[in-house]
Formats: sequence, structure tokens, C-alpha cells
Amino acid sequence: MRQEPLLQVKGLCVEFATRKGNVQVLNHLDLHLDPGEALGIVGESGCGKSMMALSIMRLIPAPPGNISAGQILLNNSDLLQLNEKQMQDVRGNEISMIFQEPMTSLNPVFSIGMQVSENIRRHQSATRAVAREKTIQMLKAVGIPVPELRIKQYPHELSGGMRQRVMIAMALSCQPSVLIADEPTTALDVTIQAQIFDLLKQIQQDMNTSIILITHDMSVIAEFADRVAVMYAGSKVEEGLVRDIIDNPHHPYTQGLIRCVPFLKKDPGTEREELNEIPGVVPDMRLIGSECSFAPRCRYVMDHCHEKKPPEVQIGKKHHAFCWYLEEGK
Amino acid sequence: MKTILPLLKRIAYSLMLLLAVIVLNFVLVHLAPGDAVTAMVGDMGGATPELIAELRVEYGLDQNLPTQLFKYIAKMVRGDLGISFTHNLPVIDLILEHLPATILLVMTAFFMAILIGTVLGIIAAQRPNSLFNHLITVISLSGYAAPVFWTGLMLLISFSYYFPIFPSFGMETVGFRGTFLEKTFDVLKHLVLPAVTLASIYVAVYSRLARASMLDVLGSDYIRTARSKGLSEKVVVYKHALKNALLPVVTMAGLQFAQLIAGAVVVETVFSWPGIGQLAFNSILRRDQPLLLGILFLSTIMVVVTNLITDFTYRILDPRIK
Amino acid sequence: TPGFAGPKRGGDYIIPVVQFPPHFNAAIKSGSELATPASRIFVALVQINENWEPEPYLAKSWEISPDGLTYTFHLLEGTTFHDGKPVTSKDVAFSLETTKKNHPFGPYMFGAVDRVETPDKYTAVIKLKQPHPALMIALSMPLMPILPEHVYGEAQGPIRKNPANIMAIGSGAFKVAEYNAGKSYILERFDNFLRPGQPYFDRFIGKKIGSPSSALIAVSRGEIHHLVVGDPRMLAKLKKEKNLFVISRSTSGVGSVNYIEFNLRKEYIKDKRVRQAIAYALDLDFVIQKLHQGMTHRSTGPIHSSSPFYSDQVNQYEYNLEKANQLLDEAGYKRGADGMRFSLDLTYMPVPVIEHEHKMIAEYMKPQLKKIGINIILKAPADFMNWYSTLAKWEHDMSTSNIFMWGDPVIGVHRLFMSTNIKHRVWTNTAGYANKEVDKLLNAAAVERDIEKRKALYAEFQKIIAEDLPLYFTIEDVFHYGFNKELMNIGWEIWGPGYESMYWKNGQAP
Amino acid sequence: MSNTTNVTSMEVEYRPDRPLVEIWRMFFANKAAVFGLVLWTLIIFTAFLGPVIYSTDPFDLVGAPMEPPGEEFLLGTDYLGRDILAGIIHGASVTLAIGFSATIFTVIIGVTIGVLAGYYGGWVDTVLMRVTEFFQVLPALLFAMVLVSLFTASLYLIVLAIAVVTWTGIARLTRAEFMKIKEREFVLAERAMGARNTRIIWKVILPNALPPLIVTMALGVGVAILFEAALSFLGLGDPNAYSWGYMIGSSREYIWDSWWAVTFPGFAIFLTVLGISLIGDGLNDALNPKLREL
Amino acid sequence: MNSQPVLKVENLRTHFKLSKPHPFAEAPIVYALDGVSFEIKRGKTFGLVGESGCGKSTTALSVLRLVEPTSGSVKLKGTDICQLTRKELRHSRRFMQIIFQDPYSSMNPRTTAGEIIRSPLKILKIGTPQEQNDRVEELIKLVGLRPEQRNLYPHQFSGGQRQRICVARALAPNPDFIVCDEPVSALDVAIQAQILNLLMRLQREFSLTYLFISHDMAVIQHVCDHIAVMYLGKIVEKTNRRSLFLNVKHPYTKALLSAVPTTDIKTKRSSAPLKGDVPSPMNPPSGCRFHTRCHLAEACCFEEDPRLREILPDHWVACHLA
Ligand SMILES: Nc1ncnc2c1ncn2[C@@H]1O[C@H](COP(=O)(O)OP(=O)(O)OP(=O)(O)O)[C@@H](O)[C@H]1O
Ligand SMILES: Nc1ncnc2c1ncn2[C@@H]1O[C@H](COP(=O)(O)OP(=O)(O)OP(=O)(O)O)[C@@H](O)[C@H]1O
Ligand SMILES: [Mg+2]
Ligand SMILES: [Mg+2]
Repeated sequence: MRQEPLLQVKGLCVEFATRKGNVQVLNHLDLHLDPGEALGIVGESGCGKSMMALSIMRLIPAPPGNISAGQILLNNSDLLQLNEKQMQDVRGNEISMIFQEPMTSLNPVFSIGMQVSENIRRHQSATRAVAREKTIQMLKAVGIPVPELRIKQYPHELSGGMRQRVMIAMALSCQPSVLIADEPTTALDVTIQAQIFDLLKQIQQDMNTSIILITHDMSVIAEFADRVAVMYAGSKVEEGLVRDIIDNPHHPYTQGLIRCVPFLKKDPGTEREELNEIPGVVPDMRLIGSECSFAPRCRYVMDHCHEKKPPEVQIGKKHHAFCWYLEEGK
Repeated sequence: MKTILPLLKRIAYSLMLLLAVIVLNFVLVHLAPGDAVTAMVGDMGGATPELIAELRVEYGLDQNLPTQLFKYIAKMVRGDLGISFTHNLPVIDLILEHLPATILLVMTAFFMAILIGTVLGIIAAQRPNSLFNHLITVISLSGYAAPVFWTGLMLLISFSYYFPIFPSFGMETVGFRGTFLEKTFDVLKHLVLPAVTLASIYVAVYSRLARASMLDVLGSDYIRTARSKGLSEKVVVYKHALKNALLPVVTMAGLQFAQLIAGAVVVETVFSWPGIGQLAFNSILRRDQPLLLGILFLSTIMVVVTNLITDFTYRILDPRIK
Repeated sequence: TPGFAGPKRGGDYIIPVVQFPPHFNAAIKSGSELATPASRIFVALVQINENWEPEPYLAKSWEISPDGLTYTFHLLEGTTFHDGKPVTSKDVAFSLETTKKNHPFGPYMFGAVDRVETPDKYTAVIKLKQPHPALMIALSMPLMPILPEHVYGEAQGPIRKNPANIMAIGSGAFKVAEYNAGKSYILERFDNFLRPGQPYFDRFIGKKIGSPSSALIAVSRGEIHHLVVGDPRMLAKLKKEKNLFVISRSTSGVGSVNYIEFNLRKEYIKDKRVRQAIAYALDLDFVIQKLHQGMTHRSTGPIHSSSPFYSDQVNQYEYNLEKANQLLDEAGYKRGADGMRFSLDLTYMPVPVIEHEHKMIAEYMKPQLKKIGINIILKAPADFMNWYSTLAKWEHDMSTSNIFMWGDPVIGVHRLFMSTNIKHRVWTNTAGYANKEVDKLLNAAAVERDIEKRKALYAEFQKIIAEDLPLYFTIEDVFHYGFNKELMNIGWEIWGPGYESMYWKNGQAP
Repeated sequence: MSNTTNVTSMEVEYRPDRPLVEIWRMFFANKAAVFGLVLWTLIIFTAFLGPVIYSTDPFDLVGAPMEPPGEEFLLGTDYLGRDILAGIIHGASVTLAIGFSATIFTVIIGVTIGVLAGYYGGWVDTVLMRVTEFFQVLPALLFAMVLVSLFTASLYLIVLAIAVVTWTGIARLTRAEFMKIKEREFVLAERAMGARNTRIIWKVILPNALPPLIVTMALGVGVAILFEAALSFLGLGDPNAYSWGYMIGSSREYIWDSWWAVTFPGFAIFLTVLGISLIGDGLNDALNPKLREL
Repeated sequence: MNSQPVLKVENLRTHFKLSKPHPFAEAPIVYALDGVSFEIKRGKTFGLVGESGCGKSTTALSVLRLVEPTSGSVKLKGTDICQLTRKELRHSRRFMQIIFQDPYSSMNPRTTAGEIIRSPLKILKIGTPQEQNDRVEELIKLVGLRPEQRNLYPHQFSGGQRQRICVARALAPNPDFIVCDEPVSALDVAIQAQILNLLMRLQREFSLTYLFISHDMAVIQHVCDHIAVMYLGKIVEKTNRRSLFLNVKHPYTKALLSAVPTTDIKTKRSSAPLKGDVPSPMNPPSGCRFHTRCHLAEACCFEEDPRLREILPDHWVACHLA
């Protein structure tokens, strides 16, 4: 019954060369994405979420960045083996990406129509007129009113929400099988955020696109994703179905992450309470070796947490975590 | 209406600026010791007091300064810039006659500098820490660091004297008879050394600027977006990045143009290029007030007009400005 | 000049123009930049040969009355202006009147002229109020061009505004074809020139050149056909050029002499001993031999050495630092702790083309006078006006300057020394020199017709000046003409080469 | 690019950052900039110690005119017989003095105007920017020539003329920096703490605006030197000041006979300006926090 | 309990005049803050929540007179801030402080943490240098940093640590009242909890009064005693925490609440509650400003601006239909 995953990331390592030494920003990362699925990735800022996304696109700035090991299999063919020309055919066509900052992600000096249709013309060798038709159609699909007029406008004439819609239209214009959304709504208001997620959901259904959603907001994940992977300092610490993770987090970090978020309550009561906190800060990636990177902040820390990489612990059918404490407690 | 009004505002403002420039120059030139008639008669090898008095009246120099200024502006509004003392010709004719040569020189140098500078800058930006980048830095800075007349003299000695490839002076071979094509070629041959000399100063400016702004643009989010669309590196750099990176270059170019005209004075002197620069230099040396004022006025106009053009170009390049 | 097979017609002749002439009307403006083209466009009554003798030009012959007050000129018949109208004695009279009125030297040249009579079309009679030995020189080109009255007359409006100043109409060997202000002018051969056969060139072209160095390259490449270097430094270069031959002459007619002017009103300088000390401290031999590489001449006084009135029987101030120091000590100016006695300003005439005669000498004086304890502060006049106004206001301590004799001392020299001519104008007696004896000598020389007596008067005058030293005369310049080798038959007048008789060996420019 | 504010730092690292050391390290890594620095060390050494070691007065006529470079005169003599080497050595201090004093003037005018316009904004800005634009449309060299030629050239006048025509760049830059930094929240924070305008201008904003200003000032020295040279070349220099520009200007007509008299001072100017430009360039990169992160 | 409010804001308006597009145009006005009133009692936290651009920061700055309010009054412990002279204002600054959203850009990058914390003491001339020094040490410990960290520069800290420094700085002069303008929205969730806890702890310890601004309903709900919801420069609903979430009245507040994603899978939203974007404050809609996005809007909403009415005890709403 189990399908072949659409996209598989195996043992991905990404390094950055800096003047202060090499930084391993991704450390043997494994992920997979099934067709039609929405995979959520959460983690604190700087844990390597964007790097993971950019590695899939092979857009890591090189130098200083460098994918040092691993495989990225799209329909079982390794993207890392493609040459640049072949990779260009994949980008924007089979895998698309939308970025965090709608304000700066569109080129300010070209009309949005041009920027959307450029993608179509690049990958579908469409004529100008056909591409224009398709562009209008796409903009309509993402809920931009009167797209015939809008295509002549420039990014600065649109609001943030509109721009993000344009980005989505652009990303989806070639019906990609995978859409990576890297914090698509962090810069937007909640009401706009809600609109964007509605749009993404609807599109996912209509086009059967698989989505990787990157965010640092647990509640967004809870609402949107089917499955979630929690990342910490370049590694995956826990992975499972959304409900499993939220209702039953196992890894100490996941637990902390979920507890420290103030969730909106129906009745807040009159007294205010303290939030749970995870003490300390995210470690400097340069200093991470083979130990558990969460060890310095972990309340269940044990001696060998500082020595060896934590093992994978299977918790449920699709739920596993990497932790010595869990391993011991089994 | 919306687009015309700001333009009108700019033009009205430019006119005021021009007026201010005229007044300043006029006052300055007239406050300096000595007056034009003494220069004129000195040039004649001396003259009788009667002749001097007569000339004073003739050129209106016997009136007080405000009256002279007022009359000058009144005449100027009618397009009359007065009569050159030394050439005895209407200033406007003199200027118009020398203008094409300067425009040819300055424009050639201007576009040469922008083109070479931008290309060098872009190449350097794509390999920010390479040896090549350092090489470009040093080469372009060399052009900037060498005094322009020195560059000119060195080129002159090298390519006109020891290896006589290019003519040494002037804009054309006088009395040269030939087809239009041959004449054009003749002018081009004369143009090479002065234009290269003048351009050499500004290549550095543009290449540094283009490099910096290209580096900036290449690191921006929308370039990553363009790449994520699967566009080839060529399209990314020369379509998406270039247009943005050009904005500061255009601004700078507009600002630099004023200096380019002035820089032409030196180059024109070295190469005997028959342009405004030489005319200006001579008018300074011989205190030809009407001519000097006319030239200052003209170069201000040119600067103001280039600023307007820059503005306009900017509007074309950058849709954010409306 | 070599060459047997008679003159060939054809070809262009291109000269370099350093200062571009604003027009060609020599009757209302002096200056060498104008003299060359104007002498091609206009003729004069006479020409002065190299021996200072008048020769026929428009006038085929003349008589002078014994009292020296009446000059009768007989004109060549059938001469026409460029527009085809005949040249008549009316035009001669008109030209003299115009020149007298408008030329900067008008009063000196023709102040003595009472009237011009025109008994017939081809006879012009000049009546003088008093004897005027310099008249013949004043009647030559470029001092008095023969202008057509129908073009330049009152009827055509004020002469200074006459468009024909530029598109000039004369009766000279060439007529104006093109005038591109500040750039070039082209003169074309006038086929009806009064000397049959002449001129030989098709065109005579003047081309503006900014700097002497570019001119040098241009002449070596044949882009221009001769080069006059005032600057002896360039001579060696000029001589090296294979396609040139060099003729060095002082233009005796112009008679340019250089001097250092002392402002006699100023402290220190009003002391004759200081002036003499300065003269002794300057090694003019060094200047001439080393700085000017022997290409200028020593000047000993206001009258140019080529003039018949020149005398070298004067104190010549041989280089002698000891004597200079001694004079200063005598004058009571002791050296201070830094070895300096006092400071003086020195300005110089800002003339780019002959910098070596002014700027260079000023620069030379600075270290040289340091040796006798005078600190020189150079005041570089940025433009001519600055220099002019400094001198005209008598604000200078010292300045370099030069003056043209213009053929006769009466025209060019007297103005510097007459106590009646102390004016706020340059090239008057700005030094403030007043010496009754000198006044008397000069007044007598102006009207003396006996050449020997006149010589004696001027000899005495030169001696006094060298002793008093209101101006210290330093050098005379020599001009070096580099001509293209293929040029034939170069004629000379006191004003410079005569281009009318020149021609190309092969009938065209190489 | 990832948000730089989020770059993590480890708690164990307590080494206080020494910005100057960091800048120096960046600067030193830039070979071209180091070359510029070496050049300038030499030039400054020449300017200060040169006249002591080689005391020949550059005005003195010490040899035959136009002696080519050789044993007696290392760099030859000029048309008067003045020692070119002495000129280069003594000219260094004059040239540098002109460069620096003009720059100081420029900075005083430019920074004052830029600060006032950028900080106070509103009508102050409008008025000052109009004035700036006014000076900007004047063709600099031409206007400097006019200024110098109208009144007799002296060092002061030349320095002043250079300042008058070059201050606009600094003013605009200062203004832009001030406007940019003024909007940063730490300035608002200072105001919230009750800081006076003077403190905010001089102690808060200016230090943050310094890096680009320093670079521009460095380049300004080069610009001033080039300006003086150009004026001298056109015969508008001060003949009592033996600057390199004066050397070229006075010898340029003799270039065909004594190339050395023009070439060496020209080369000295070239090296000086190149040196300071390279230094400025290096500083620009070293002071740029974006590049320092790498 | 002291019933005297620490801060009382009445009918505060702040309008920004933009520059004229051309001389004959009227200067466009941004109605950033258009008649806002509220009061905060000692030791309480007053929350302001709303979408971007609704005027939250403008309120914060106007209350501290860091921008000049157009009209209205701000009484801090009884004295009207808006009436003070500059000198008096400077003096009263020690009683009110502010913490900004972006901790990095709110610190002068050229000064060390110690200097930054000390600067208000220095500016306000509080204590001797030795006392200041001790105070800095104390504050550093108070906000959970280590004493040796005082010599580090801002860029050497993590985001959370930077915000701690800002908190310490705000506390330095012992203020009664602190404005927190989105103090946690630039921080990670894990760090956000740390800072919120710190702020609450300090409030208890020193009985501080907060004006707490955020766009995050959950955060607001968590830390505030009283909450006002702003829309386009106006308060649309204002009440205590419990009442707001239990008896939400204004359609905008309702929409805002339902837009917030929750982890509660059963109450998953069906679709986005609001269509369209926030209108521009340059020409706010007539009548009720929310009517353009309100699905309940009736005729009167288009014409009449609803006043803030007390519908329930201590529950104020500006809506015709509530
Ligand atoms: N050019 C670079 N040089 C060195 N390190 C880098 C570079 N770019 C990113 N990094 C490091 O890589 C790590 C991962 O960065 P990434 O952008 O993937 O984080 P993120 O999880 O997306 O964070 P955020 O939520 O802030 O977007 C960070 O620690 C960052 O410091
Ligand atoms: N100095 C100013 N000049 C002109 N308009 C301004 C100025 N400051 C703010 N505004 C405008 O006033 C309105 C309210 O701005 P404000 O910063 O108060 O919003 P905010 O609620 O804090 O938004 P955010 O959540 O984005 O911080 C906005 O439309 C803004 O553009
Ligand atoms: Mg990211
Ligand atoms: Mg805000």
C-alpha cells in the first residue's frame, strides 16, 4: 500500500566555509515527501530549514556553501548528479519555491506579469500571447482581482499579501510536483496569513501538489501540515504525523517548543501564568561535533548525550525521534 | 497631469537654479580686479584713453553692477549672450560652433567610461575575491589616479610621436578633402586619444560603483527568486540583476557629467581639441567676460539638462519612482 | 634658396595659429596673430626690406619734399580689390584716416599727418604738420592696410562692428574663403593680385593649435608647413626634423625687447643701487647660453639691435655677485639672520607662448636673487588682466615685460620713458620714470630728419637709461622658422617671411 | 540570505571584540590596500624626513638645464637646472599639505551642511540641499579655474577653491548617512532616554556614519591633489609652492626635450593618488560590516 | 490598590503631513492615529493589538512624545506630557522608557552592552560614575546576563540576549512606565517565552506599568490585563482580557481571533475570515473605517463613524451593530 516517496533527502550534509572555520549547517538530514502530502518543517531560527530548502533547489550560494554529502532523489533520480543546465530545467518546473519576504522577493523593476510569464515561457516554450493567457489564469487562480490590469503593475504597487500571491502564482505556473514554501507568511498579518494558507490548501487539492512548508510557528503547522519534522541545529530531532507530534511530543526539544508557545485560549482566565521556557540559546553551529546538539539545553541530559550522536527511536508507525533519553527509557 | 506636474516643477526649479548660477557668476566675474576693456586694449598693444572710454560705453561697462546684471539677464532671456571681447563675435555663435566638438568628445568618453566601467565592474562582481578582481581594481584605479593631463601627454608621446599611429592635435585634418566616410574616419582617428584620456578617469568610478551595486543586487532575494525559476545564469545576471545594478550607475553618471565637461578643459588643452573647454580656458586667461559667462551658463544648462535626463532614465529603469 | 625651374603654382600652405585672430582688419587692431593673415589679404603703400629701405608695393614710386613735410605717392594702375572694384587714391586716404583713428598706435604713427590729398585717382599726397621720420614704416603692412572705402566706410556703420572685419575685402594676394572662429581660416588665391604671377599657393590656411608641443608634432608630420618657435628649447627638436629647414631671425620690424620693470615708487627699489645690484646679480649669459641655449640675444637697451638707432655704448652689467652685494651693503640693507635683506614681489607677463621670456626669467630670478639676500615672492598673474591691473595700478615691485618697437622708436619706445606718459595703463611709463633730459632727447629725436643726428640722440638716451635703470633690458628674442624642405623662394621683410613669392617645389604640398 | 541578526553566538566565547583589530585584519588581507599603505608610508616618510636627508632647495639652480637622469642628478634637472629629485622630495610635503588642508576644508563645510540637512530635515534640509545642488551644477574644475584666475593664485586661494568645488559630495554623503541612521531605532532610543540633539549628532550618529566618510575623505585627499595638479598644469598654480603639480605645469612645454621633468612628478602624483585610493578601497571593504561577517 | 492611573491618554491624534507632490497640491496627510483614549493603572499591562500599519507604533511614540501628537493629551502620573517644555520633558523621561521590536537595531552598534545600559543614566545624569557602574552590574544580573558580558558588542549577542540588554537599559533609570513595542516579534518562540517571562517577573518585582504592543493575539492574551484592538488609527474594542475573549463584540476582533491558527484540530477554521487588504490611512474610508471589509456592514456604517460605547461593564466597542 505504501507509495514511493516523491522526493527523498538522504544523509544531506551542507557546509559553509567561513573565516572562522567550517560550519556544518545540515548534518546528515533525512526526509521524504509523499505525493500530495504537506510536510511541515519546524525549528528555531538558524537551525537550517532554509538551507535544506535551498539544497533541494541546489541554490546554496557556492562558495561559501557546499553540499558535502547525501542524495536528493526526485522520482528516484538524484538531483545532485544533474548538471547545472539540467537542474535549471527542474527549478521552477518540477520543484518551485516561495520565499519568506514577499517584499523583496520580486524584482522591483519588472512588471509582475513579466515575472510570472517568464517562468512559463522558460519551461513550456510558450509564445508570448499564450504565456500571457496562462499568467492571467494563474493570477486569477491565486485570487488576484482583475489580473488583466494587474499584470502591468510593478511589485511596489501591490500589498504584501498580493505579492505573496504573485509569488505563489509564479511558483505554480508550471504545475510543479513539489512546492517548497519557506515561511511564506511570517512577514504578513494574521488575517492575510489566513488567506494565504487557504489559498495554498486549495491549490494543493486542485493541483495535487506536494508541499514542504517551512515555519517556526507550531500552530501554523498544526493547521496546515499532514506530517511534521522538527529540526534543531542542522539535524532532525523528531518526525511524525501532526497530531502525534503536537499531542504527544517525545523529544525534549519538541516538548519544550510546544509548551513555550502561548496558544490562544477560549477563556484566558483572570490570572496570568508564566510560560514554559527552554533555557539557553541555540548553539554555534561551528562547535557542534558528533554529540547531541540539544544536550546543553536539555533537562534530561545524560553523560553520553555529550559523546555520541543520538539514535533513532521509533515511537509510532510514522513517528520517530533521535534521543538518548528516549532510547534509555524504552 | 500626474506625470507632467512633477516635471514642470523640476523645470521651474531648474530655471531658478540657472538664474542663481548666472547671478553668482556675473557678480564674481565683475568683482575681480580689472575690467574687460583693459584686457582688450592690452591685447591691442595699448590704446588712447578716448578709445578706452568709448569701448567702455560700447560694452556697457560704464554702468553700475546691478544695472549691468539686469541688462545681461534681460538680454539673455532673449537668447542674446553678448559679444565676445576677444573674438568680436556673438558669444552664442562661438559656443554653438565649439559645442559639437566638445559634445562629441565628452559623449564618446562618457559612454566609453560607462560601458567599460560597467562591464569590468560586473565581471569583477561575479568573482569578488579573485585575482582578476584585484587586477581590475588596480587598472581602473590607475586611470583615475593618474592626472588626466599626464595620461594625455604620455599617450601623446607614445602614440603620436614615438609610434605615430594617431594624429597629435585637432579634430580633423584641416582642408582635408574626401568623401563623408573618409572624413568621419579622419575625425574618429583624431578622437581616439583624447576620448581614451578623458574616459580613463571615469572608468574607475563606474567600475567600482557597478561592482559594488552588482554585488549588492546579486545577494538580493529577487535574484534568488529568478534563479529558483530555473533561469540561466546569463539571464539572471544580465536581465534581472543588471537593470537594478544600473540604477546607482545612472545616478552617478548624471552627477559626474558636470565634472566631465570641466575635465574636458584639460584634455582639450593637451590635444588642441577645438571645443568649449579650450574656448573656456582662453576666455578665462583673457578675461573675456561675456564669453566666460556664456560658457559657464551653457555648462550649467548642460548639467541641468543631464540631470533631467538622468531623472528621466531613472524613471524608465525604476518603476518605483513616479 | 635652391631651385631653378621657375615657380610652380598650386598646393595649400598651412600655418599654425597660436592665438586665433578675432578678425583680419589690421587697421583697428595690432598683434602678430593678425598681422600674418592681414598682410596676405591687404596690401600697403610700401614694403620695408630687410635693410629698412622702403620698396614699392601699391605705390610704384614716390617723392618726398625737401622739408620732409610732403610725401607724394603714385599708385599702380589697374589694381582691384577682391570684389573687383578698383583701388584708388581715395581708398588710400580713407585707410590712413581710419588707421589714425582706430589703430592703437594711430596717434604715434600718424599724429603728424595733417591731411591726405588725392589730386587724381592714382596719386595720393600726404601732408605733415611736422617732420616724421617713421612715416614710411607706418605706411607698410601690417600697420596700414589699404581698405576699400565702399566696404569699410562710414556708410557701412561703425567700423568695429563691420562684418567685413572678418570676411575681409582687400587687394592682397589672398582672399578670405572661410573663417571658423577659434579653429581655422582659409584664404584662397586672388588671381588679380597686383604682382603678376604671384601668389603661387592655391590656399593659405591658418589652423589653431593649442600648445607648441602639438605644433611640433604637427609640423614634423607635415600637417602644418612651418613653425615659428619663439622658444629656443624647441629649436633642437625642430632642427632634428628631416623634412624641415630652419631659419633663425629676429623680426627686426616688430623689434621685440624684454625687460624687467622696476616700480620706482616702491621702497628699496627706488634706490638706484638696489636696481643695479639686481642687474649685476642676474647672469644673462647663463640665461641666454644655458636656459635659452644661446638662441636669444643680449639686449642692452630699449632699442632693438637691428634698428639703425641701436647703440651698445652703455653699461652692460656683467654678472658680478660681489659688486651686487657691495651695492646693497652700501645702500644700507644688511643681511638678516636668515641671510636675507628684504623681500620683493615679482610678477611676470602671463604669455603662454613665450613663457621662457617671462615666467622662466622670473623663476630664474628667485634663486638667483636669494644669493644676494633678496627674497623674491613670485606673484603669478593667472590671466593677463591680473597682470595688467597690477601694473596699471602701479602695485608691482618688479615685473617682466616686453615691448615692440614697431619699426621706429617713436612708435614703440618713447611711450615707456616720457614723463608726460606716466599713466595707469600698461606700456606707458608705469615705472614712474621722470627725467627731463630724457624727455628732451626723445622729443628732439621724434622730429630729427638727419639720420646721423637722430642716431646720436638715441645713443645718449640709451646710455642714460642703462645707468638709471628704470627698466632693465635683458634679452631680445630670435624667432626660429622651421620650414618644410619643399618650400621654395622664401622672401623676407622686416615683419617676417613674405609668403607671396613662396611656392611648392612640386606645385603641391608634400 | 539569512537574517544576520539571527546569527547565533556561543555563550562560551567571551572574547571582547576589538573592532579595530578586526578592521585591520580585513584590511591587511587585501593585497592591493596593503600596497597602497606601503606607498603612503614611503610618501609620508619622504615628506617628513626627505628634506632633512636631501636638503637641496628645489628652487635652486644646481646644474645645467635639462640634464637627463644620471649619476649627478638621479632624476635629472628641469629647464632651469633645478634638481627634479629635490623637487620630488620637497614637493611631497607641499603636495600632501595641499591635499590634506583642502580635504579638511572640504570636510568642515561638507559635514556641517550634511549634518544639519540630514539631521534636522524639513526646511533646513530643503534650503541646504538647494545650496548644495547649486554648487553641484557648477562644473568643478572650470569654476575653480575661474576663482583662481580672477584673483592672483596663492596656496590659500587654491585650497579654498578646491574646497568650494568639492564639498558637495561629502555633504550629500553625510546627509544620506544621517538620514539613514536617524531612522534606526537606536537613535529613537537615545531620544527616548532624553538625549540632546548635540549628543545624538556627535556621539551617536556621527560615529556610525564615519566609515563611509573616512573612505570619502581618503579619496578626497587624492581628488584635491589631482585638482591642484590640474590647476598648476593650466598655469594657475602658486609658483612659490614647489608642488608636484607645479613641477609638471612649469615643465610641460619642455616635455619633448626633458620627459623626465614631467614624467617623474606625474608618476609621484599617480602613486600618491593610487595609494590613497587603494587604501580608501581597502578601508571601504574593511569597514563594511557585511563583508566582515565572512 | 491605587486607583489613580499611571497613564491617561485622551483623544490622542497624530497625523503625518507628507511632502507635497507639486507646489499647488495639498500635502497628503496620513491619519496614523485618530482619536485614541485609554488609561493604564499602576502595575498593569495594557495591550494594543492590530494589523500592521494600524497605528500601534505611532501610539507608542506619541505617548512618549517621540513624535509630536497633533492633538489630545497624555497624562503621566497627572502631568500632561504634551504640554511640557523640552527641558521638562527630558526630565520626565526617566519615568518612562521604551523597548523596541528589533533589539539589534535599537542598540548603537559601536558601544558595548555595558555602555548601552549605562547610557540613560549618563544622559539623565543619574548618580556618580561609580554608582552608575554598580547599577549596570546589578541590571545585567537582573535580566539574566553574566557580568563579563558587559564588554561585548551588540553583534556578539543572540537575539534574546540583545533584547535582555534593551530591557536592562529601559529599567536603568527606574521608570514607572515602559512602552513595549512588539518586544518579542523578532524573536524565536523559545526565546520569546524567556523574554515574556522576564518582563512579567520584572513587572511584579518593581510594580511596573506596561503599554504592551503586539500583533500576536496569543501573546497579547497571555501578558495583558487590559486589551485594546486597533484598526486604522482607532480603537475598535477595549476591555479586560477575559471579557475580550469571552464576549468578543466587534466584527474585526472576531475576524482577528479566528484568523489565528490553533493547535486545536477540532476548531480548525473553515476559511479566511477577512477578504481584502487594510485600506490606506492616507484616505481612510468614510463612516466606520472597517466597513470595506466587514460582511455585516449596513447603510449607517458607510456614513457614521461609530463612537466607542460601553456595552458591557468595562467593555467598550465602536460598532453600530454591537
Ligand atoms: N553564507 C553563510 N555563511 C555561513 N553560514 C551561513 C551562511 N548562510 C547561512 N548560514 C548559517 O546556516 C545556518 C542555517 O541557516 P538557515 O537560513 O537555513 O536557517 P533557518 O532555519 O532558515 O532560519 P530562519 O528561521 O531565520 O530563516 C545558520 O546558522 C546560518 O548562520
Ligand atoms: N513618520 C511618518 N511619516 C508618515 N507616515 C508615517 C510615519 N510613521 C508612521 N506612518 C504611517 O502611519 C501608519 C501607522 O504606522 P505605525 O508604525 O504606527 O503602524 P504599526 O501599527 O506600528 O505597524 P507595524 O505593525 O507594521 O509596526 C502607517 O500607515 C505608517 O505608514
Ligand atoms: Mg530561513
Ligand atoms: Mg510598529
